[in-house]
Amino acid sequence: TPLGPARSLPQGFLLKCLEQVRKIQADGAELQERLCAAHKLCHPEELVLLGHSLGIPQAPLSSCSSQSLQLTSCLDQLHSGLFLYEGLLQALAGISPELAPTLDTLQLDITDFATNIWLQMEDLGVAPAVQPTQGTMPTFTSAFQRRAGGVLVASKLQSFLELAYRVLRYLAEP
Amino acid sequence: QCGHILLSAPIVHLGDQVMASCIINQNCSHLVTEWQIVWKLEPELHPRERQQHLPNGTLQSTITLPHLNHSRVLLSCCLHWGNSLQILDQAELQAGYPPIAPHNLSCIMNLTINSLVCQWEPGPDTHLSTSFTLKSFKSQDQCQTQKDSIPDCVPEDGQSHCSIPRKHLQLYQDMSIWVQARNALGTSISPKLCLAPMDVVKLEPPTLWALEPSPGVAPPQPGCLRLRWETWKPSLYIEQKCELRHQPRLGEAGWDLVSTLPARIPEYELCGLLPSTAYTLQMRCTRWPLPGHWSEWSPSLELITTQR
Amino acid sequence: QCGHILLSAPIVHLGDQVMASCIINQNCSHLVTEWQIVWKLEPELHPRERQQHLPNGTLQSTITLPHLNHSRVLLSCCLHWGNSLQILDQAELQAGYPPIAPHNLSCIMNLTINSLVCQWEPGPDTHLSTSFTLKSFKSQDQCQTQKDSIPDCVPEDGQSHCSIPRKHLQLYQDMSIWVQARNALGTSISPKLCLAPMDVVKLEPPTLWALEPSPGVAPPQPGCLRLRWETWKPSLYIEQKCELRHQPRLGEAGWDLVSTLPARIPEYELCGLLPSTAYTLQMRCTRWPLPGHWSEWSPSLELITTQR
Repeated sequence: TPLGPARSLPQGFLLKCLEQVRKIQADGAELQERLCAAHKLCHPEELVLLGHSLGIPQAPLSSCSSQSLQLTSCLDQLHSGLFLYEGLLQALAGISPELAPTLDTLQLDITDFATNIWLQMEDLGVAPAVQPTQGTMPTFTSAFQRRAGGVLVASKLQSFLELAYRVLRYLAEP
Repeated sequence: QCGHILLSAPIVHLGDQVMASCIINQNCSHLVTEWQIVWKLEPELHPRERQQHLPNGTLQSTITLPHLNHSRVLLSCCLHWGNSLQILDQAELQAGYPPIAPHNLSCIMNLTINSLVCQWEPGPDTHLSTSFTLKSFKSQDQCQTQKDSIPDCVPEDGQSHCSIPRKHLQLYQDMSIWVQARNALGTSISPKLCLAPMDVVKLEPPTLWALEPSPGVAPPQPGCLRLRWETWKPSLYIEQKCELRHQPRLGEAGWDLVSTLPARIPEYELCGLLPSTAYTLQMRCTRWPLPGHWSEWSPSLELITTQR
Repeated sequence: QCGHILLSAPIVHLGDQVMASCIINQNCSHLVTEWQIVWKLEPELHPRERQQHLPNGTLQSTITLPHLNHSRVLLSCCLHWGNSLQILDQAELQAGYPPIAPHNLSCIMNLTINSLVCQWEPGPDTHLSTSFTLKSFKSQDQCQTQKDSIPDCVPEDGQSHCSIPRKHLQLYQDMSIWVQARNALGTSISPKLCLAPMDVVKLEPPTLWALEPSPGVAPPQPGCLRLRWETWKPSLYIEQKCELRHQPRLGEAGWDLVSTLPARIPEYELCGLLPSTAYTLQMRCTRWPLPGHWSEWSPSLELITTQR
């Protein structure tokens, strides 16, 4: 059953989420800047075909759109999306020594954010019975694929976060 | 082995009684000129002594120090040999106190080194080698129960602070933190803190700038100053509030405070000041409305208000 | 995999010819609008290209860069897709030189850090990642044959010096030392040194003092100075000789040198100087008669000669 009115989400939780989204966006932007500077991979649009062949999934946030907001499944989609991006970023491990610290920070921040959402869902008694398990991840067979994968994952993550930010902002409005 | 010292306890509480005995076995007796144990104590003490020849031919001397009030005593068990005193064994006695509970534990999340830095007061010297360990665990119920463990943080020798790196932290979840002090005489732990690292974040100070007069923009009113500021770049993602303090550069006037200023505005006009007077301004910011520590005050900005 | 670049060699000599081909397999063809490979080169180059449809439906394009004179070229194999150019694979071409033999290898035994510090000239930039390793072995026949091995000494990135710690050294035995430079195009080694670490010891400078006039001792003659010195304390066990240089503080006169002075004497009177003139004095010492390097000159001592 969809959650009651948005007021049931504590303001502190929403403010923290907004802060975390901004941090992850900053981390993601740094990863994109470094990939562009170091490997001239600056435009995800140039890698769409490769993305198809690598099979990099997109995390849905359909329940979070302002027209049809269903809070419980929106929170669930937020958590599952973050969990997916955790897995995708892990699959990119070994991308390059220079990018590893940026990737680690991004993963830590995403894991923190996913945990916060899960705990909030538990507090509200709407958490799924079982934590999600990671589906099959794309395999990146070359350094180029890991870098191109990094660009694609970072770009999909940014659009995911943009949507998340909008819904969290809406929920945080007094 | 010719001679051997046995201690009732190598480490005792200051003021406690200690007994030490030295046993010289037979295969030493034929060598010596005077078959009598001599103790050398450093610092010099004069304990009660009882010396006896045991049936199996060994010689034993036992000394008692009723109240050991030195933190270190070096005991040497000796025998006369020719005109020299031969040291056959040595032992060190240590005395001190068990550690009292470390106190004033406080932590700050430092975004520059990306670590939670905790510090504490170690308490009085115990005279013994005492190790301090910063312990913590992640919790999801206001620190009632442990969810995940966190590796102990061992400070560098003699330091009363320790830094827990980002990879062991969940920045937005509560964690229980305390300090354990341990030496040979006991262990004690500090009161426990329960905090989420981001809630104790301390930002670097903002930067203050004068606003250069620009064509087409009226100069500031007499007794006003126009300035702008930028919060610390790595904290852009954190919502903050700031406060500004100002005082005339000369004279005895204290600081005046302008609080609850927004972190990000293009420019700011400060009025109500004395005209054509040099002012010193400083600013600091804090995470807000979410909790956090105030940053240090920024370096000073010196500005002069316009004439009347 | 949709597209794949193959290089004749990922790293070549500058000026060599390189060939690269990109193969787009069939499972990509249904997606694209224009079934034609487009190369993007960074920096921009215009190689000869041959593109062909292979029997198995794959598309292959081969480019030839006759003389590669850029140390880095980023190759991207692309296809038109809608109105965008899709990158399917990327490869980096590197060109440079094999390393020439490092030269001017010299070593100094540093008693402060208790290590043998060797430095060398790396030679011109090879444009490729080149690793330098300080190699050595202990020998007992003037470095003809290796007796014991010594672990390789790997300098920090970009550094042209390395320190072999005391525990790997036999200070009074010969050891053979050389530098190896290696990159993808080759390996080269420097001429070998054969030395015993103590024979290249470099001491810290001695310390110079003025001798205070003392009652019952006649003041120095006009044009003379009385002083004393102490060699660097940790080198007391080393027999040394020293030399003193002096020059009037003002004026253009160069240094005068007093050589072969003993390392340890209670005091020394330097004469033959201009009366009532301020002099600057410095001293250095070296292991002697056994071989060693001169220390740096000591800090200056300023003294004034007595009047006539």
